[in-house]
Amino acid sequence: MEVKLDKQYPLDVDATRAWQLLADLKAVAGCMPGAEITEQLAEGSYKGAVKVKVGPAVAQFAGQVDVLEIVPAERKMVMLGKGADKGGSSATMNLTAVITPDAANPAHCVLNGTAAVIVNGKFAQFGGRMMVQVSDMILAQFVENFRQTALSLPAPAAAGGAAPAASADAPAPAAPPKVAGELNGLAIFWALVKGWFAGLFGKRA
Amino acid sequence: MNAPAQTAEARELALAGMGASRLRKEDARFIQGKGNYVDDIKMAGMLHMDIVRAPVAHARIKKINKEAALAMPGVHAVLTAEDLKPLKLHWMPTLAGDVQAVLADGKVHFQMQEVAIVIADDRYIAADAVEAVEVEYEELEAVVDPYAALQPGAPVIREDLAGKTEGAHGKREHHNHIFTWDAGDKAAADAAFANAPVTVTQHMHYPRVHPCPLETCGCVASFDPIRGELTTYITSQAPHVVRTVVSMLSGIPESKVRIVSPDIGGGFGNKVGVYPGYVCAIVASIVLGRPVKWVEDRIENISSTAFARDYHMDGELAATPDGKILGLRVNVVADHGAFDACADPTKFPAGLFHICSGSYDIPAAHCSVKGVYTNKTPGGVAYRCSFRVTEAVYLIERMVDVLAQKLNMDKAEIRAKNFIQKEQFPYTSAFGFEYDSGDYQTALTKVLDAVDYKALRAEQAAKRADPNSPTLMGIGLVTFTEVVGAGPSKICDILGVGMFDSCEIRVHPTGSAIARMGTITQGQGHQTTYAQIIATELGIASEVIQVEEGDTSTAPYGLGTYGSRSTPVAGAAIAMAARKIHAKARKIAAHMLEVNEADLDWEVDRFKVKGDDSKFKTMAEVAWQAYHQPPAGLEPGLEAVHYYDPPNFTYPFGIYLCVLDIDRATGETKVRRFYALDDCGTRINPMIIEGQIHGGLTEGFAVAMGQQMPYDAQGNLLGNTLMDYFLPTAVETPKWETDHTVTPSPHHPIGAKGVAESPHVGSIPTFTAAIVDAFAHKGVTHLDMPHSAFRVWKTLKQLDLAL
Amino acid sequence: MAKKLISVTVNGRVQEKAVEPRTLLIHFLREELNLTGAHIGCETSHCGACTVDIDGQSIKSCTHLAVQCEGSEVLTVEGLAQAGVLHAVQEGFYKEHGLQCGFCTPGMLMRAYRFLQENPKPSEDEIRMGMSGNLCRCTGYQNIIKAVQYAAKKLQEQAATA
Amino acid sequence: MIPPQFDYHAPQTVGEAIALLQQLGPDAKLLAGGHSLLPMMKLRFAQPSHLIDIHRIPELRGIKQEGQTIVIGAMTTENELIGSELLQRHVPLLPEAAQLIADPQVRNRGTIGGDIAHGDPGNDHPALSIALNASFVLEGPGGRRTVAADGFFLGTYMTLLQEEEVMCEIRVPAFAQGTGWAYEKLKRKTGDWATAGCAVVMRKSGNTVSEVRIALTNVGPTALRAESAEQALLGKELSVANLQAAADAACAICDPAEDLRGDVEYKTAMAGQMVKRALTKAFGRCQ
Repeated sequence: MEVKLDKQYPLDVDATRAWQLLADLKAVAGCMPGAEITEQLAEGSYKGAVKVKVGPAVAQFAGQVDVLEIVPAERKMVMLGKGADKGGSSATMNLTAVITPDAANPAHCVLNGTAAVIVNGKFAQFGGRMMVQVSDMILAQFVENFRQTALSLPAPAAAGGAAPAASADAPAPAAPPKVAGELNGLAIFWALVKGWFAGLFGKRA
Repeated sequence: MNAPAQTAEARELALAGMGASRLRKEDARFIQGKGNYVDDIKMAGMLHMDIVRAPVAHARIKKINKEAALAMPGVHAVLTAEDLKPLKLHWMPTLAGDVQAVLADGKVHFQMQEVAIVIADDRYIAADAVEAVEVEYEELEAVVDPYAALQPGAPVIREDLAGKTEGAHGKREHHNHIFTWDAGDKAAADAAFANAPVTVTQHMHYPRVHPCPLETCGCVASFDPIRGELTTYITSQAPHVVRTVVSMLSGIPESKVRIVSPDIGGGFGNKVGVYPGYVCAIVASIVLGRPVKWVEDRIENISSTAFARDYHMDGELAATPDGKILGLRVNVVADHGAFDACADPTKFPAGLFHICSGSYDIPAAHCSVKGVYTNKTPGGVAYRCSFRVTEAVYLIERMVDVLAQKLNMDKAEIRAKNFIQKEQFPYTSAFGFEYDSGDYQTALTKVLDAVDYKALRAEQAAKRADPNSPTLMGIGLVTFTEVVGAGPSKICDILGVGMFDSCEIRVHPTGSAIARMGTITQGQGHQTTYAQIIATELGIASEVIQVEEGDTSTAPYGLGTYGSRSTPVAGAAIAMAARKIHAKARKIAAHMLEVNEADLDWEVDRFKVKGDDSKFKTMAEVAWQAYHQPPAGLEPGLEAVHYYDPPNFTYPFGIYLCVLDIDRATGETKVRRFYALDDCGTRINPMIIEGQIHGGLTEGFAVAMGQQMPYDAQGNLLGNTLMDYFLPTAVETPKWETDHTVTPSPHHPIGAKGVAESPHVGSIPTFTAAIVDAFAHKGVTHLDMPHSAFRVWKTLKQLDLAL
Repeated sequence: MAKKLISVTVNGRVQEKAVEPRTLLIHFLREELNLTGAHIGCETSHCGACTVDIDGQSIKSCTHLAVQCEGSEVLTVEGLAQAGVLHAVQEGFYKEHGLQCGFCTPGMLMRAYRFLQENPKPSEDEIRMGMSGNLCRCTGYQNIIKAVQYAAKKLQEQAATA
Repeated sequence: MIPPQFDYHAPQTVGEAIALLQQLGPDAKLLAGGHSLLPMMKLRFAQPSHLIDIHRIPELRGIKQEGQTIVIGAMTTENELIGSELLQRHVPLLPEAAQLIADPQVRNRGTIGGDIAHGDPGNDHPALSIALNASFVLEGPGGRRTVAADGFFLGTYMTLLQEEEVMCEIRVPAFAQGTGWAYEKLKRKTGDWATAGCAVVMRKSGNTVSEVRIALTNVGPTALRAESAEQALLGKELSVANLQAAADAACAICDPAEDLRGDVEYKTAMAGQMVKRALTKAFGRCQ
């Protein structure tokens, strides 16, 4: 089954640092709850694993992530992730992420993510009911991790200046504060994230 | 038991023969938990098999790693297609002339396809081992829509058929095309349409559904390496056919293959086919020299064993302005899934779909059915119906309603106008079927009077006039004719074996009897009803007649139980075998009474000398004589075998009427009344007939109102547990009202036509008709099933009728 | 994993067995004790073919662990008839043609047995609700309801004469 | 469908259960009625290496009255709720609603605590407990804490219940004289989850709504409290217009997942219908 996601996350981070982080897949992966890069296969191509824990259910996807496109001028990154778990499910995600500066506030930006996620096998058959809700939760945690990691990067010389030509092999940023290792790991934290987003968007509509 | 003083009537009553609502002989074991179903069978040293299945619908298998599974304690073997290749068992023939992978051979074609098998000490270890088998897939684009499958650039589903332009049923026009099959007279039909003042067309999809018997499929295979004999207990509706197939596949002589269908927990067509699981269990038993049990779980049953229907139909009717039908044209695109594993008589790739001219006198008709491969489960069985008759009845009954609405005619009136009239029987349809007998008008009148049809229409009109009515009222009427009892072997065969059926009767010296049949009951009560036929024919009490079925070592060869063929074919074989015995008994009685046969009358249970009631011999006395001192020139014993090859099909019919109310707020439907009149010819056991009708109506209700096989675009089946797949409980199931007329079949020895499938075949279009009728005043001519609250509400919403 | 020793009374007989903790009650009954009356129909607790009586309650034994039955009294269809005399619900299903293929019957009987103790004089609607945890593919339930009514009547007569 | 292997523990007290949770870590799961967990294990979605069966802990069972509060042990089964005279007298919504959950056999195993703690938006007790203004007593290594039902449900399968905590009690205020109640649940068939459901607890003064709590089942990532719908009614008569306003307000907060029960549009509309039906029934029961 296919789930299309189109999300905008306003961040209290300047576009430069946000892009610096986004352009570094390894670091980005570190922001994904339960995800890790296990091996670099080639320039912009990695082996990785994701552990998703939803209530009593656990899924461990192992697979490959390829950076298809990096467009520093547009602060745009396109990646393709493919994975399968032993329990007989597979997933592919084609994600385009773009950082757009906040015209009103140079210290803020928006992380735009559009993704087509195709899930096959057991998860599609029995988890379908939850798919959208769960991916929403995962993404929300990812974004919070992303935000805090980006904030932990050294502030750019000229805030709001043009993006420096970052590239996939830019030095990894300092280890971010470990926020949420895996989904559902820290329910209280999740409550905060929810609250924080509520603050951004107003009560969800 | 039969004291001479008793009157003929009393003695007849005591026989509990045909017409008696005799309680079921089967029940004693079932109500005490002593049934013997496949999963109840245990054998010394028995191992358990489980199956590794494809998680995706279309993919190449890059690698299978058995090591981890094999290393687990209690695991005896892990087999893949590679292991079956040397035995040439990795592919098997289907009943439809195609081949099907027993275990995926380098490629998977549908989700949950069999990829590898695991054999272990018990089912728990086997289940763990299945998890441990690592399979790497390279996913391919899946095709789930048969129309998309026929596009030029569509992915190739069956690479094994590359270059094959000829299929089992003629030319293949496209790599995903299986066959195109025509019936009727196209030229005549086209002519009828060319000059017709009125024509209507309607597209409809008969969704893919699953028979879903409460017992899943399974088997216990036991190969004796010393004797070289294979015994297999199996959930099969056709054990003899299975024996033939197994012998063909394995090379074991048929004489050394014993197939036993023990108690079967419902079949409904799902247990006709030969599934990879059976073959694998048999192979495993041969390879390991130990009994192997395989029983699928519910998810496997719904996902991987035979589905039914999935017909995309375009119907057209040509008619006069006053509603006389002049012509019928039908085009069907049939989704057969990844392998053509339909269970139809060999010569009929679309079964008996060409019964689609129904109960109506239609001068010109033509139909064309195109079979297509998709990345879905193979199947296409007769789900409680005679091969594709359900689809045919649905098509014509829907079309007649569409025409009635176009002409603004009453739906009962237009049917009466087009009925084949009583005096026209035997009637040959435009498709060439010879309808044996019928009296549709009498039955229709009986139903319309019983429900006060006029008053119902008046109530409906009033409701429609009230914009604030919380409900919409729908009235569905269906007047259907089935074709069952396949079939005459000149046209009907399966794998070349004619579709006759058989019976062997032995009357024992003391006057009790045993009968063995080629059929197998799955709840129809054969052990009860068959005995009743013999009781009436031979004057032996049902109580002392044993009926055995399902064991190929003891029963005569028969084609099995499906397509309502047991009574029309096997029932006839019983009567004919009994009559052979009766003829011999008459000779013996004449000898005993020292008169000519011509001087004897038969009365209930005895031969009487004409004009002298005191001189008679009962069948029991005759039987003793047959073993004790038969007349000179007659061989001893009193038994007979008969193989009955029916001269024609039988044509049961019914008139069904449904009244329902739709909740405009939620789309929920409440069936207020369902009246079912069936005419199945001679009635053997009214109690059992009524029970069969209740069951068929309930399965029809399930199909019409909720059953579906929801595949997504990637070929994932999204509803394969009983949480989602709709089997109604006592709460959802409506109350049924039944009625009957009796129009015997002139060509059947006892005039019986078969009944169990009529209520399923007939009720489904009745529900759809009622749902559509509720919206008819808004110009709706058809709505596809299932009529779930959600889908009905969508219609309410579109028509601005939702509250 | 370590097996657990459990002691369960099944149809009046104490059974002491070592079982894997994950052993489902339905498999314990069918495989360990050879009581094959209760059947496996759906394995997701929807069909009720596996219904048995535990400590006076109807339970779906496909979604119940054998280890959870430690010290419990289990009654299966095999224990329904007393001294060769059929229980009223068994008689009812026979007399009213409340079964066809027979696969759902043991679960139906065990549920009806308990239901009629919970509600000795049920209305038809109450019977439909009370039996709604059991699926039947053959009968359309109409005769099953008659069978339960037959049994209710008979049990009341028995109670009256007792 | 065979569950994976696990070790089984049957503690006698809540303390023992918590100790086991601490000692065994996140691979241990509590086993209540088992009708959510065991199916997930049979599908091998959940593979806990330890099950802690809290069925044999007496302190988790039973229904008692403490002043104006009805205290329900977390392991109380649906059928025990249905049969409870105390509840029928003081919180009739629970026994009535419990009859709409699952089927007779499953109601013998399914527990109110398990239903709540599982965090499945399809379960019925979350919305019921929100409407009832219930609170949950959770016990963990750090002792007991009491949290309100409203706010307990964070996301799909995600609640305030910590991994080392056990849900002990559901505390429900007894209905004041004249309170009206209703639970309307639309479902495809017996035993199904709600396509949409609505729980209402209400009081009126004269002909106007003086107090009302409205909560929704299975139309969002969690059970939802429809505060805006409540606001639309407070101090007002239950006129057709106000009823519609409340339903519209409730629909506005719905965010259901599409599945075979229906798409977003249908489920949202059905939430509105259930709200109207529940409010109407509850209002009719107010005195």
